[in-house]
Amino acid sequence: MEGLLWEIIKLVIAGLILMIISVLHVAYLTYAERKIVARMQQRLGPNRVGPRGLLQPIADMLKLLTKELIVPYNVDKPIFYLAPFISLVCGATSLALIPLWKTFVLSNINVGILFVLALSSLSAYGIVLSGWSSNSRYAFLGGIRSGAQVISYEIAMGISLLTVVLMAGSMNLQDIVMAQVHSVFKIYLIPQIIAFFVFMVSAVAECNRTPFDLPEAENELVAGYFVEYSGMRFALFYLAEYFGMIVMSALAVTCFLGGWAGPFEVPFIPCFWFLIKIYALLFFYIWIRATLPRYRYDQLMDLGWKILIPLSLANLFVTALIKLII
Amino acid sequence: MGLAIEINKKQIDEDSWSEHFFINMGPQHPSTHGVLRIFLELDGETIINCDPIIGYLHRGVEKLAENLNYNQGIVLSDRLDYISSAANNVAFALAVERLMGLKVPRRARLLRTIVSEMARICNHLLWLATHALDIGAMTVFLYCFRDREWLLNIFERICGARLTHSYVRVGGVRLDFTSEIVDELYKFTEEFPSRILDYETLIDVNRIWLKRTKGIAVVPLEEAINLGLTGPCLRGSGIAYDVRKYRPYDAYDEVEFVVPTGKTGDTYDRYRVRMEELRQSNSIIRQCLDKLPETEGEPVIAEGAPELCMPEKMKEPVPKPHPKLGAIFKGEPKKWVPVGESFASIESPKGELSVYLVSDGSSKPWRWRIRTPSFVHVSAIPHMSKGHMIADLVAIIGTLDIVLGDSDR
Amino acid sequence: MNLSVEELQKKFSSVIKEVKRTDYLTLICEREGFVEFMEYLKDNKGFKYLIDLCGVDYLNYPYKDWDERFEVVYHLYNFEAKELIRVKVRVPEDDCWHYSVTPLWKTANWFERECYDMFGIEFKGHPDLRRMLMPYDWKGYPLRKDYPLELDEESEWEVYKELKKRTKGK
Amino acid sequence: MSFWRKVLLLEIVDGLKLTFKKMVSAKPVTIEYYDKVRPKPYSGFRGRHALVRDDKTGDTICIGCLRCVKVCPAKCIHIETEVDKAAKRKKVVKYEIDALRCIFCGYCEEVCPVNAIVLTEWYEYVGLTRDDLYFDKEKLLQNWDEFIAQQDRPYFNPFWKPRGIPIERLPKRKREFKGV
Repeated sequence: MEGLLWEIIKLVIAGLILMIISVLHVAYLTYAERKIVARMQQRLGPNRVGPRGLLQPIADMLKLLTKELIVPYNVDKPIFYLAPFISLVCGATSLALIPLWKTFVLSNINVGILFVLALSSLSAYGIVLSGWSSNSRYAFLGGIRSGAQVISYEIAMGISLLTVVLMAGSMNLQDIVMAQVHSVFKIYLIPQIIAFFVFMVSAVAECNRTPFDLPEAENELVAGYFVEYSGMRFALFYLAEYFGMIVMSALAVTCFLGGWAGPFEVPFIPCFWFLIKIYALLFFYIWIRATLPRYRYDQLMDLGWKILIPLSLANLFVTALIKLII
Repeated sequence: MGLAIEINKKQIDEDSWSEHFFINMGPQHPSTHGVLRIFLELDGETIINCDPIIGYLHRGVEKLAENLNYNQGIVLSDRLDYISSAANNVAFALAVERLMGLKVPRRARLLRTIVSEMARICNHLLWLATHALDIGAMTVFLYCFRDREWLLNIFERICGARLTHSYVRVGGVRLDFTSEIVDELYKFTEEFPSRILDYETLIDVNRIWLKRTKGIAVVPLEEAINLGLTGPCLRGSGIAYDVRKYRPYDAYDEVEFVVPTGKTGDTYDRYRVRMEELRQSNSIIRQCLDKLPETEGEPVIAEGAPELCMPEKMKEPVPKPHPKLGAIFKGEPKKWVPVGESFASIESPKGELSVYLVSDGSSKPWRWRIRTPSFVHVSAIPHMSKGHMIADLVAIIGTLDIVLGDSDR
Repeated sequence: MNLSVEELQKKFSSVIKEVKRTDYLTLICEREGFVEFMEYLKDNKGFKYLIDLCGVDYLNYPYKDWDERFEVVYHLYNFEAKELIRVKVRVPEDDCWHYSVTPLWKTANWFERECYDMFGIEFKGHPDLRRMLMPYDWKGYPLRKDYPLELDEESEWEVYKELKKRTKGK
Repeated sequence: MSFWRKVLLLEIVDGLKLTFKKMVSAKPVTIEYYDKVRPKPYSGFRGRHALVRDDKTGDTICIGCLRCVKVCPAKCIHIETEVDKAAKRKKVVKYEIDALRCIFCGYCEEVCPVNAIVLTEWYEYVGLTRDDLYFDKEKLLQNWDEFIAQQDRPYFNPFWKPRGIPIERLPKRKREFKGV
């Protein structure tokens, strides 16, 4: 009984720490994005609030918290209220499964990858429902686009992760990291470069980021599914998107880049390599946002069904074949 | 509110709730480039029908111009296509000059050419910026604005305003250039071609850009002529019709330049035509600058050009035969311009901008008709967008390069 | 000049009323048979491009030597010969209509709509003749010379009047 | 070649390279207006209106010829004059400019025969009410004082005597004008 209580307290504390750290990360990810994109476009970016604009995310948060929550007249109220939460919760829960360190993983379950995939597809419900319940034509189109997009990219992503599972022989994320450490190349990126490519592209599509940001394409659908949201509920969607980015890059790091393992151990800073890798991937997300134009809805589907899925299937087949021979 | 009722009524009337989807794009929408409203009938995301509705920016310029005199009219022409107001000024001034038979000094003609080409670069940069942003390339937008800012600064030096220049006046221009402006322009023309490369690296061969622009809104040549498309939109379909070559005005007969054309008439071709025009404009400015020293010291306004102040009731003494005194001088209303009509068109950055003037001899035009390229281009949207998707509609609006101030007048 | 005016006059003697040479060749035509004449110009004479179509109101024009109040002015262009001509049709006030050339040029569609909107000249055969720049329920035709520059309060636009009433109440 | 370009996404890599290069090396072009940079407009910028104050009399040098009223396309200038019987000349009693109507074309300063009105290079002006931007004569003279305090004397506005306009087209006072 003592032991169980202690376990629960430990879990809650660890969860809290993880939550605070990840929320801070999300906050400063928005800052980093604005700053980096600004520099790439020869602008300055936020520089008014605090030194070099470092307090900008906090100011934004305060502003969004204090803003009026506008509920349009004809919306489907329960669903309208619920949708941002679905989006955020499903986006953020996956973090609990990511092994940040040898000993630090909130819930080390054996179906880790499946669970992460399930949650990330569930978070599309938030978008679809918000699009539907807003009772706005633009939001509706955004919701439909999102549904189609998530469905088609989920498959490619799942298949590319399947190759990793095949190589590691486990669905437990911790085990996958260990298997990578013991493998020949130390990371799965080198043998599974195609799977990594497919995974990254579909991860960008999953997070609705440029060049696949069709559901919220601001130049066509104004803001897509969250066009009717304001204040904190809008902020929740925003948070969900950035949580999604973090989760997807964490998953990529765990499955392809060797997780927390690095060439040497850095003393006093646990999960140093994990963070470095995750930052690099997040930078990549921001980088392509600053560079690429946006796909069209049907071209996006083409890319998903005609290129990524066959590519990942072929990759899976070859991997399985090699695995069989060796 | 009225609109929602309209839409709902249409749906109820047709009794086809499951069939088509009606959406109202604009008048407030990020990528309709102003207050254009497009009423769309969609099947999924495919456009079945579309009806552009304009008039939200109608200011009655033609009516106003009938109540202002010729020099004041130039100020109105600034506000038509506010992206390239220098070109509009030229069109209006040309029409009045042709009516009056003024001979504009060579220096003024060179200056006008420089200014209208600068306006063309400004306009194409803004077009590229917004077109790229509509398709999602955010960085090109800011690079274009960076360079446009430089040109606007030069404009500020030339005439003291950045957007509504009113630099041209009937019979010439208002101010001469200074040597600093010429130096700055030289610097710009040297630097600018390398800036174009920046934009082209980002989008020119990018596969997403190609997918979004190739084969979108294809207008065959015959149809383009029938639709009345002008400027780069017409040249993208494969005809080298350019007013600067076909009916030269100002100093365009002195400079050498190529009129770029496309082949298929899709969005990508129009994009290429405009990018090429940026380079050509750059070289035209360069050539004109080289010619400027030859005309050093010439006046910039024609002899006999009307004063800025054209009072309506001014009377001129006219000799009248008198039985006893031989002749007496009687005040007659002054004839500011000859009675008649004139037509002048220029190649404005967006297309052919033509002005049709009817005068009754007073200081005010009897009728000032402006045929603006944007107006014609907006009318072409329904023909070009049928069967495409919403995302393409945004690209089509971008590629037509419309400004609603220009089309609504 | 590849266009022989004499030939045209012979062929369309009933249509062409007057030929003037001002800055460009100007043909003043009759309403009847006008569309056939334009079609001939477009298909046989190469004037494929309709640059402009506009109306002009000549109410109380001091130098007028004709009766009709309105004029519809067409500017046509021939790419091959680099030739521009102006074609005019005079429309009387009490019989204020004209034939539409929209079947020939799609671009004429909006020009004619605008002309209708501004001068009240109706175009027969136009597929979709409704107001364009002014609101649907606007009264009067603004570019007519007898339309005042500033409206008095009574004749203002109904919607605007309503709006003013509503905002004043608050 | 083009096949490999296509497979390896080289054209996208080129774009990525460009943006990365800009991030590392290019300087931001943002002007940090107000606290760090206050850009000085070029000579001839058409900004806030002012009436030139005559240093001797302390009043405007406007002679009330109404040419600016006639040339103004926006009809935003209102002048009232009366004849000063003692000095036997016209006196300007009222000179008002509605800056909210003004379109800053600069025609008024160009036609003024004595260079009394000027669109100064002062661009930082706001009004909290409509009345703040309705400049009467006092306000216009005050605008001039504020403006000229920051300028080198003699001040000369290019629109007073436009470059390249033949001298015989200008009125007499403008021909000899050197600046104030």
